[in-house]
Amino acid sequence: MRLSNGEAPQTIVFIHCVGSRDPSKGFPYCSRICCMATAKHAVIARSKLPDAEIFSFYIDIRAAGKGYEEFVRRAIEQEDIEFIKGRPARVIEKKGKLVVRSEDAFSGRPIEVEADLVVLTNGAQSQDDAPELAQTLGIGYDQYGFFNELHPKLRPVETNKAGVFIAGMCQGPKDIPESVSQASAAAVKALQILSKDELSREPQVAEVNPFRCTGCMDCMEVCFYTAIEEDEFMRRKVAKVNPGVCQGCGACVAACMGGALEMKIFNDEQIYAEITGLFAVPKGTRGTDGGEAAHE
Amino acid sequence: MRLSNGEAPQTIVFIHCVGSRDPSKGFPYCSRICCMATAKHAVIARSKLPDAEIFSFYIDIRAAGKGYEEFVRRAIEQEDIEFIKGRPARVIEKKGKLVVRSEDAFSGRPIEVEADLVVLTNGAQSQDDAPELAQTLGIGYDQYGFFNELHPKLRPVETNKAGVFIAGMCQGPKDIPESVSQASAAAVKALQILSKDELSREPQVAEVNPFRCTGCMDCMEVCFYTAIEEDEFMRRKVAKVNPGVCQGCGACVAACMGGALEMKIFNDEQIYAEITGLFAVPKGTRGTDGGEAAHE
Amino acid sequence: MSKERDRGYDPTIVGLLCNWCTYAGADLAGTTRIKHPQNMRAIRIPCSGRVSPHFIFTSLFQGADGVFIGGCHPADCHYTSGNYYARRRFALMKSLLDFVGVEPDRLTLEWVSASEGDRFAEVVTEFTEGVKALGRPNSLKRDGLES
Amino acid sequence: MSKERDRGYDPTIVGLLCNWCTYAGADLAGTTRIKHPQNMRAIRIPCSGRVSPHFIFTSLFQGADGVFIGGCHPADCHYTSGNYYARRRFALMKSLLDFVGVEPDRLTLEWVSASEGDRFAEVVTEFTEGVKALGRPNSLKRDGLES
Repeated sequence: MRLSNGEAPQTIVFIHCVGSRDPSKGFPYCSRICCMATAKHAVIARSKLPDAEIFSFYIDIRAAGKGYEEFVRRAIEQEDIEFIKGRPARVIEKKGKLVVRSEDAFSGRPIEVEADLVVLTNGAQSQDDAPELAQTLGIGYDQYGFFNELHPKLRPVETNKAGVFIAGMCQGPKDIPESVSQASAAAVKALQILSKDELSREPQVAEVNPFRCTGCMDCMEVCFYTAIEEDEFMRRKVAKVNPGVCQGCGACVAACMGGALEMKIFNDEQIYAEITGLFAVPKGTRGTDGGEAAHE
Repeated sequence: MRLSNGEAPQTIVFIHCVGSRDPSKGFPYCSRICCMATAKHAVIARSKLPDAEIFSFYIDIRAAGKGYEEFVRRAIEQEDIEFIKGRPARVIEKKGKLVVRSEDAFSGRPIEVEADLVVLTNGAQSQDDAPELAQTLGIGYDQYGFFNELHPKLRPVETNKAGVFIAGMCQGPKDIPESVSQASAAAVKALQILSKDELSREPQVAEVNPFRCTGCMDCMEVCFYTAIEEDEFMRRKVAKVNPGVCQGCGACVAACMGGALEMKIFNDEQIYAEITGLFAVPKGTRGTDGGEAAHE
Repeated sequence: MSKERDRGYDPTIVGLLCNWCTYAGADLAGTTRIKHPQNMRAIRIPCSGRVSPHFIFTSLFQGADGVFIGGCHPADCHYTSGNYYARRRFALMKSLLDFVGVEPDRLTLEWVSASEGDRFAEVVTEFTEGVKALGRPNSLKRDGLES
Repeated sequence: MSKERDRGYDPTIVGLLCNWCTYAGADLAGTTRIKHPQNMRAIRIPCSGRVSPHFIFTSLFQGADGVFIGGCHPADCHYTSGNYYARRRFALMKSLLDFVGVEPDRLTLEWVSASEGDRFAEVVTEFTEGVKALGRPNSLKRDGLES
């Protein structure tokens, strides 16, 4: 906790959300972990420098984990860290001091702090080469380079590629307990595959009839799971489904113009039978709001 | 979205942090999920009632998950939900309306909204019988009835009792993606035990020498893991360690006045040898800051 | 359409409902007893992206007065992008129906999540009313294109 | 203590360091090259709660000038409560040392987390300076209590 000049700082300013929650900078997302990290650093600074003035400029105090709210309250009430709601407009060097200019959102008035040390709480970003890795693995990623989970609520550690799992910050900013939970969760998902001698799948997968396939590969285009690859059949290019990767959505079946693809459940024949069956039901047993009027 | 009188509300007020972040009410903790739940409800209300005025009184907007910040921003900017920083002091019924009185923290001025519908965002609480369940299982819980994880960062789904795991809200307020991750994490922890024919343990566990044990059970007092139970040996009460539950901390060994307890790793003999060994090292090889001065 | 011809008209609608959202939303509408017309017959499909144009034509050939496709909200698709394919095909099908002389409004695509029982009832009611207003179809079946 | 007797006094300190925090903190101090006196010899223990009074006496009997116990910060104990037991025993040991004629300041208990390499250096420096200031011990060993 020393400045470059070797003196202990008497006034310390922490600035939250530098490069996060800022659409104008291209980083609209919240970096999630910084509020608590800053609070911790401020409390540590206090323990080293009992007489320093310590400020923390924030937009919202996001202390939403177990014991987090209590920690921030202690920082404010017992450790005398002054939290100021405001987003500093600029920091200017003046006579060896760093002048932090902001608005105090509560009073609406400008506020200026002459600091010896300014700590910028940078937003978390994905690795620069994250998209490259994602493309290599064939998994989805968002415009910020964070990998996509299969479902935001129900499949937090799976990806659109069966057998590839994600945990921690690569998916988006998150704290240690969450990352550890996700790591264990990813482990169990991997175990589900590895613990068996044979990979057992829901039978709901697509299958190519190579006699019918024209090799147009339209199916490959629509497969989000990259479960379809090129194959050769009787010296012709045909599509082939990897049943270990296929998730059984049926997009390829609907996309196939030649009727060469079929699903093992929800197949065309089954669905045609259901549709036809609807109109074969005797009148009067079809339970409508009004009366049953024949119109065939 | 109808009031009891059957009319569509024209003014809706959401109030955050009702019974949370409020030490005076005995609930100092943040309920974590309500900011986003409220934002979602407000957006749904907007889709039903395009012309309604919708307010949301908050302390901090805690939108710290993936896509959460973006969602709240959309609610404010596109869905015209008015977020007001302030904690309403009271809600009064007046001529069929609910008058919400608060302070607008930004202006410092009092604000009054005549609402047709007031939605209280209640803080999440543990189940009433959670302590009872925790006592039955022998796991820790906090003053709010939330179960204790073994380590807040590194062991988020384990408890102090080997073989008992926790996931989701029973540990503290958390959202669906976190709960799902924890559930999978708990599954893998359980699998670690169940996937083996024999329970294999780190050898670092305590062991009682029943000949020496006086049955004072001081060791049981200090065992956080409830790994020590009463046993009988030669018609005397003695302590017994369950090696499947013992975590190897050694607290019991240090507490045993009679030297009846020993650890299988880090045992007394090993540690004495280490201490003695320190003083058997030839002088000059001990690498100190200053010169090596003999003082034995 | 003559009023005479449409008297007592009670259309039959084929519902092709995504297993993960609309089908569950229909269930919820039922369990929470939200009223809606009962003209639709639900057929469960894995994803709105599974809906082949053939299903729509088969339904109309068989005598359906309308076809309702229910999928997950944008970005919520269980299979990530099936609903986008459905949306693209839906637009094409609308033109195609128009081309073959079937009112495009006899086909709809709606996003209904598993928790939106009320929304399910709402969109089904709306579509049913719409089909009723169109009256008896100049249907593919009646015109002898198939049977 | 006479200055003569304490000339060139370079005390030996036994460090009983919790595996999960202080021991790792000592590692970190090393890898990040934070300077501190090298008088302390580290012995890894599973938890500060494992420290039996015997370890302290054995160290002093063997000729240690000080005993340093390093544990996890309150509430951070890997074993949840071992550091609290250590703290309680530490208070008792202080009195006991005083009773048997050893300066209580030759024993310390410090909380150092695995990430606090700088803090490790700081508290070790402070303790080493303190022991140096006490001078050569009227030690248990020299008084012939053991050897």
